[in-house]
Amino acid sequence: MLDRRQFLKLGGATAFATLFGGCDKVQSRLIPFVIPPENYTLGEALWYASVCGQCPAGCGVVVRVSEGRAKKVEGNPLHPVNRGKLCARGQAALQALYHPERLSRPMKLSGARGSGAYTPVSWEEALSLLMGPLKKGKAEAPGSLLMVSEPMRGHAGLVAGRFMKAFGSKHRVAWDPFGPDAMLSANAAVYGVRDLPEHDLANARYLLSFSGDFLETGISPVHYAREYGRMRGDRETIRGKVVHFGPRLSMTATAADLFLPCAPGTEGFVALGIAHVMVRDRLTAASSAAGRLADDLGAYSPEEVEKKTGVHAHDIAAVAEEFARNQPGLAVAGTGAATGPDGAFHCAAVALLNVLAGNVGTPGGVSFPDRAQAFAKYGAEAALLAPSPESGYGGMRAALEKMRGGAFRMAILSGATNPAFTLPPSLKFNEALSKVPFVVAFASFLDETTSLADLVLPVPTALEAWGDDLAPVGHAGAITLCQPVVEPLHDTRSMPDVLIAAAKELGGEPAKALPWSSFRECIEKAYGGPGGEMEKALQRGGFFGESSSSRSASRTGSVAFPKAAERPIDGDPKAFPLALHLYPSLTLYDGRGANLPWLQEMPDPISTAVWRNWVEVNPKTAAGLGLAEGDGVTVTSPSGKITAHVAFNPGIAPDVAAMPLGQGHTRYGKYANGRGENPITLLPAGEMYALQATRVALAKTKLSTTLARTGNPEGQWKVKNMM
Amino acid sequence: MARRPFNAAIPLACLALTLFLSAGAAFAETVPQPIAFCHKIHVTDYKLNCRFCHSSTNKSQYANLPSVEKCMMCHRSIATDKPEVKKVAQYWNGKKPIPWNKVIDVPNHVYFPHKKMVNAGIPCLTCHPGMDQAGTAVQKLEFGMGMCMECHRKKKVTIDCWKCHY
Amino acid sequence: MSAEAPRADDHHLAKTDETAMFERLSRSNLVTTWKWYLGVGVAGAVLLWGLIVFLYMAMVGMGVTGYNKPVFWGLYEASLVFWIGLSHSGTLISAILRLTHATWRAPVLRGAEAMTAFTLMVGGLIPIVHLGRNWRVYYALPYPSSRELWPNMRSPLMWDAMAITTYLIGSLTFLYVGMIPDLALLRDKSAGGRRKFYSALSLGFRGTHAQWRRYHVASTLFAILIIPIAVSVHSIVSWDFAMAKVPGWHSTIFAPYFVVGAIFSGIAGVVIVMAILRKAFRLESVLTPLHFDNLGKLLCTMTLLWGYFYFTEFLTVWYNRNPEEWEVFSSYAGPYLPLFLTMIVCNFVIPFPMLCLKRVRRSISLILVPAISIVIGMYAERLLIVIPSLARRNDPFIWANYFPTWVEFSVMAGAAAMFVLLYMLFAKFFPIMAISDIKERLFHTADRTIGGTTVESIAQVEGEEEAHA
Amino acid sequence: MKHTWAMAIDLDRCTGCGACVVACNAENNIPVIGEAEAGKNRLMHWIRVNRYWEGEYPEAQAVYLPIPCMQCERAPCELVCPVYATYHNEDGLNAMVYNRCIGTRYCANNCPYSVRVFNWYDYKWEKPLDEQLSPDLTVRSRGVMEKCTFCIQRIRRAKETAAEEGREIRDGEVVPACVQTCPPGAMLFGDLADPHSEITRKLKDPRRFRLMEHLGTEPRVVYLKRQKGAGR
Repeated sequence: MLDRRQFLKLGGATAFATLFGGCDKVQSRLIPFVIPPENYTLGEALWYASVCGQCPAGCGVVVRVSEGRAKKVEGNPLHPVNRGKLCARGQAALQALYHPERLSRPMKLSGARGSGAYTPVSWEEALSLLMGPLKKGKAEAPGSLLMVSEPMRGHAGLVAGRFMKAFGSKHRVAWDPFGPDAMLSANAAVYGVRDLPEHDLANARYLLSFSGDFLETGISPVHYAREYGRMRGDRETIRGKVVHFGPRLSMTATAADLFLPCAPGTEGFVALGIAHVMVRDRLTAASSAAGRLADDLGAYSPEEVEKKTGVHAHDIAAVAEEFARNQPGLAVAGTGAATGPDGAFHCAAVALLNVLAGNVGTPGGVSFPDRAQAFAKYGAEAALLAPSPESGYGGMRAALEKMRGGAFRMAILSGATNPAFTLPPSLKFNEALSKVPFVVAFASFLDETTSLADLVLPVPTALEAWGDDLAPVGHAGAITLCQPVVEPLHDTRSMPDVLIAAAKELGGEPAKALPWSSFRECIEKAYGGPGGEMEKALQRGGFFGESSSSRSASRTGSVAFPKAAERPIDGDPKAFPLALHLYPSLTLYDGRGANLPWLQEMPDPISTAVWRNWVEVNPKTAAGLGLAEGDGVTVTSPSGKITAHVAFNPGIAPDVAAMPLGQGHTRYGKYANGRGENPITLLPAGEMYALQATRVALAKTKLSTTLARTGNPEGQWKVKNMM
Repeated sequence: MARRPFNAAIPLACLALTLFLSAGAAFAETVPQPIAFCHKIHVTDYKLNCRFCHSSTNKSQYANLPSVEKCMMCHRSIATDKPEVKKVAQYWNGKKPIPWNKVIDVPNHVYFPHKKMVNAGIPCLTCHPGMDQAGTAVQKLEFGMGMCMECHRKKKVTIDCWKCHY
Repeated sequence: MSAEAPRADDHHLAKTDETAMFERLSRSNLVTTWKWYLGVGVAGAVLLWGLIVFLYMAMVGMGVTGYNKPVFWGLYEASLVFWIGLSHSGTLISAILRLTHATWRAPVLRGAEAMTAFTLMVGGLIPIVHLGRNWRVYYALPYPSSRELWPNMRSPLMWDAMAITTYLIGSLTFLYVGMIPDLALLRDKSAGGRRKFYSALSLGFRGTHAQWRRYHVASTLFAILIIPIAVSVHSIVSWDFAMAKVPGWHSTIFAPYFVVGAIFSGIAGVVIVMAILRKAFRLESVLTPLHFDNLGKLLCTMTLLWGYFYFTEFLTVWYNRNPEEWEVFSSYAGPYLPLFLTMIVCNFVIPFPMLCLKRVRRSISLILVPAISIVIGMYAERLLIVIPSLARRNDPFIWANYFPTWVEFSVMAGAAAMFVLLYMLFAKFFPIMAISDIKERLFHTADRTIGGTTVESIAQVEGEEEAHA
Repeated sequence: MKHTWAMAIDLDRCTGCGACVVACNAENNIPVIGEAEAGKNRLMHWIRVNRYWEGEYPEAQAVYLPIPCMQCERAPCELVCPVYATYHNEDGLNAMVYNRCIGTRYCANNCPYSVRVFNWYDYKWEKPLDEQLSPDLTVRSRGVMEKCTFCIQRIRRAKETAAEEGREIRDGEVVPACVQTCPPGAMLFGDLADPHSEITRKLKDPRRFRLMEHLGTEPRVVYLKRQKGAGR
């Protein structure tokens, strides 16, 4: 890796753009430098460390840069979260960087709001357009400023948080559709810590997964996939066993040794059934907790649980015994369990198993290290740098209510979480936003949300900007540093940079709160400036010292027994016979990856479909409905109706229809638009952001599109021919 | 230099063209350059080593062109009155790169590491004959694969296709 | 076309005078009808269209075809086998007939040999058509270059190229040598530019005793040589497939099976061409039901032989149930059922019973039914050999089916048009009937009375071999 | 020194996540073909992850099988190329020389693993996505075959570096993009000629098997069987 000083010098090498840009036909010009960068050799690639910005997991990356162009992203081998590994989405970060539809200049609305008609303006004009309402708002009604962003971590969060506070508005919503709200409240109830746990898969001998998605789209898929690999094969004599319960044979489920399908929304009952057997047969390590829970668990005998969940009683008993005898073992709940109306119950019931098995704070178990201690010096403001990874759904609903009431004069939108796409349409985000007189969006792309703005300010991607990050799990307080690995492609400015500039112009409180000239200066001040430790850290990709103390769960002794609310999901089972199971797409995540061709063209591991979404049903269910693979269907819920193609999943419960999220864009560029319809439209606007909240009916229909799949419908059953 | 997709070619014309080219007719023309640089003066008269200007030839797969800064290292004081040197100074003062026209092209499907050749002690003039007597850059040899093969065989270097084509 | 047998007088050419006979046999060269122009025009237009589409494909990419992964070969390659198969009509038939002294062969010879040459030309172009980079086809030529790169002689495609080239040269020579006396005849009967043209081609043949002697030696020699070439060509074409690690292709029976199939389709092709020639150039007196009867008998034998080979191939796979091969054969009952049924019905179910009947064999319009059906059936067979094996490759996950697009159809229609065009031009400018052979035979032919009926003798008269000269 | 490059894929670790596919896309200038072409079974990926189904509900299971080029020791593809565009190189890899290829597609037919892909068109990279194209390897034109090369450009670089430093290539110094990124660490790459390399050790595992062993192709990609847990 190149030392940073040399890299900074590269900053001025604009000649590169002419030299190596746009090689179309035979290159006929050779344009050398005016002044060559120090120690730079033409044709020799350089590696720079940064952070992968494609999902909130916060993996460290190194980027191979050749002739001033990023060529390849790889996992940073030194980074504790991913140790050199990277998932498909991370690999595709380059396509986000070099995307043809990236916003290259500030744009102001030139037609009706939402029409998508914009005219490019200069940054000066854009900033003056921004400052006008900002100044007026600050003077007249500081509380009328709303900021909707994705969760911002590190100093970007500090800048945004301080800006809002100094401005005088407390309306800051951080929206993340897959924020593990249910898990956080369950952890608070069971472990006494409202935080995400570290699951030590690598040292576990047994893993119970309840609709787990830790290998695909969970909190930190690369971290856990690596841990999973170690659990399977890194120990000489031990191979960890995985048992998966859930309504759908997901990618994580296929990795399990034993997949036991359960009825949708019953994962917690299975967990309680296992707990029942453990307590009944005195298989628990935590006997005091077991004693207290014995009464409550009485109602969850395997036989009772079988009635509810469809998992055979003897399976539950057998798994319970295996789990108890193969310690350390882990029980984890995934998005599928957590995002039902009863998510908190499911998560708590699952967490209970860890407590009963005595696996809290032990190797191969669950622990809660104090990851944010690196930011402890900020005191109360540390929460701005290391925010709790909540979805912010409550805040969003409250904000929407206020918007409709006309409480906001101005809204700042930022981030890739795209609320206009990821919120159920019944919440009427678009309509509410139309009540806000001035909307400014910081974005790399126009999407369903940013195209509702009056002013769109282009931001650099994670590979072009300065910053720092604190990953949610997978490390003990490691801070990742980001640097521009390439010269920014377009005339972009990061949101913290713009906020700092705006604060300066506003003067007074905001200017004092953000005392830097640029975000880069903010980062440099925070980490000791250029030279010294920060320079080394930039080369390594961050501060990865194992300095953090483990903060174990505080309250495992008085575990509250989780109570199922047993809220029924939307829809009459007669009219809507199938429970809808929505899950984050492996490739497109919450939909942000849908404009990246590599991800669109990567076959899904279950359906093997590309470029379009589908509805997964059991072949038997499909036969009953007269559906063949690839057929078009209408998917109708009480809240909406969409069409999709059928894909079979022989391991999905017969009363479930599953759909991946992420497709169905309408304003996200040509690679994303028109690739099926958004299944979010089927969801009701509930108290919680629940993905498993409705029932649907399928009916055959004719579609003009076809579903491209790599697996031959007949041949995919013939593994015997191959192995 | 970044590799690019092959050009679309009309099949039959291509056949004719290949025959035409293998007849060895169409090259060695002088390419016009923004500055009438003279290799002869630098190399033959002043005995400058090629690598003094083309400094990455032993370190990289590419032989780089000197930066304007490199030219000015000497031409701040030497021959400043010459009209062509004045042009260099103009570029330097304007902090603009000199837009040289390309003379030698290695096709997209060839990996040709200069450093391997230079470090193996192959004189530059083996492949670039007459450069020491030339004005602006000339290419007097046609870079056909046969030329590579001849030398590789003679020197008993690998002739594995995948050494250069992948 | 009349189903009735021509009257006995008509086909006794010996009874007509020589000029009349010449005019009758050379009608194609002497009279140019508007139908001929129309035919050439239509064939030329289709060929032009095929060429345009081919150029389009070459410039845009093979993606415009229906090819995919794993079906990298399809209609083009099946057509290649089909056309090369058709080529076994002429040379082989005429050589065998020549060697076995089947005297009835004379009127069939030239037409069949010409068919060989032109189907080979068409078939030989298809390997170039199907290349991804047609403009680099010269890489496959063994020419010395400074790069010192040579073609790979281990590749069946190279064997194929050599075999087809050899066969083409051989059959062209065979055709030409056989034509020399007739060209001389045409030279003698024509004037002006045509005369110059024919005299150059006839190589000074004047019909001396020595010339006839050499002519006979040469044609017998060629007849002997061309047979192993013909057998080897289709064996090698079959090895393009049989040498591959593709279930359904990799079969020891392929070489003889392909040769039999080739002769089978070749004879059927000859029947069709003969019927057309007979009608178009009013050769009823030369091409008699007798010829069709004989060809029909050959065809009938080949039907049985083909059926036997197919049965044997199927039987071993069916009995063995090697899963990979069985997947291929199972697909005959799946997406390739129409093709399979076409093949079985057209190659066996229709032709065999029909060809067993003398009435059918002797009726020119009726014998066309099995002949045409066999050509269709053999095309289906070629497609069935090439496509399902690829569509059901070893890895079932990537199975995919194939259907040609308009591009393949257009280019192959162009290929067919090229054959028609070449044939029509040949018939116009060259003796399509082996006049001297026919004449030679006529001297040997006499009506013989056996019992109460008079029949034409086709036996050779001993000791008269060179009397004609 | 002669190398015997080989790859091990541990099916017990593979989760089917497809990171290898996209990593390969990025490393090897693999074109994106779009939905219509994908529907015609023409994906250009050099490594694919087969997903087979087994069993019926509730016992249904998926089996993942990542398939790169097997780099067969006795490669069927090499024999049939009429112009030596694909051949066995000095390291025992199946080299594919694009500029020699004339596009008979015979090699693809003869590959029992169907890992070869064909450039049906001149695929285009919309600007500025072409900035990402790696300068280390050719961008293929229409009409030529291509396939996984075990990231030959990385092997070349490592050899060059090792030669410049006057040493042998170290174990683990070369990894293809797929192996490098594989999140669960299911893939391993190394030199079988080195008796101490990790892959030599790993391939002593009794779980090893190769695909379609009966065809006698002797693949250089070795799989390790999925282990079954106690199960029911």
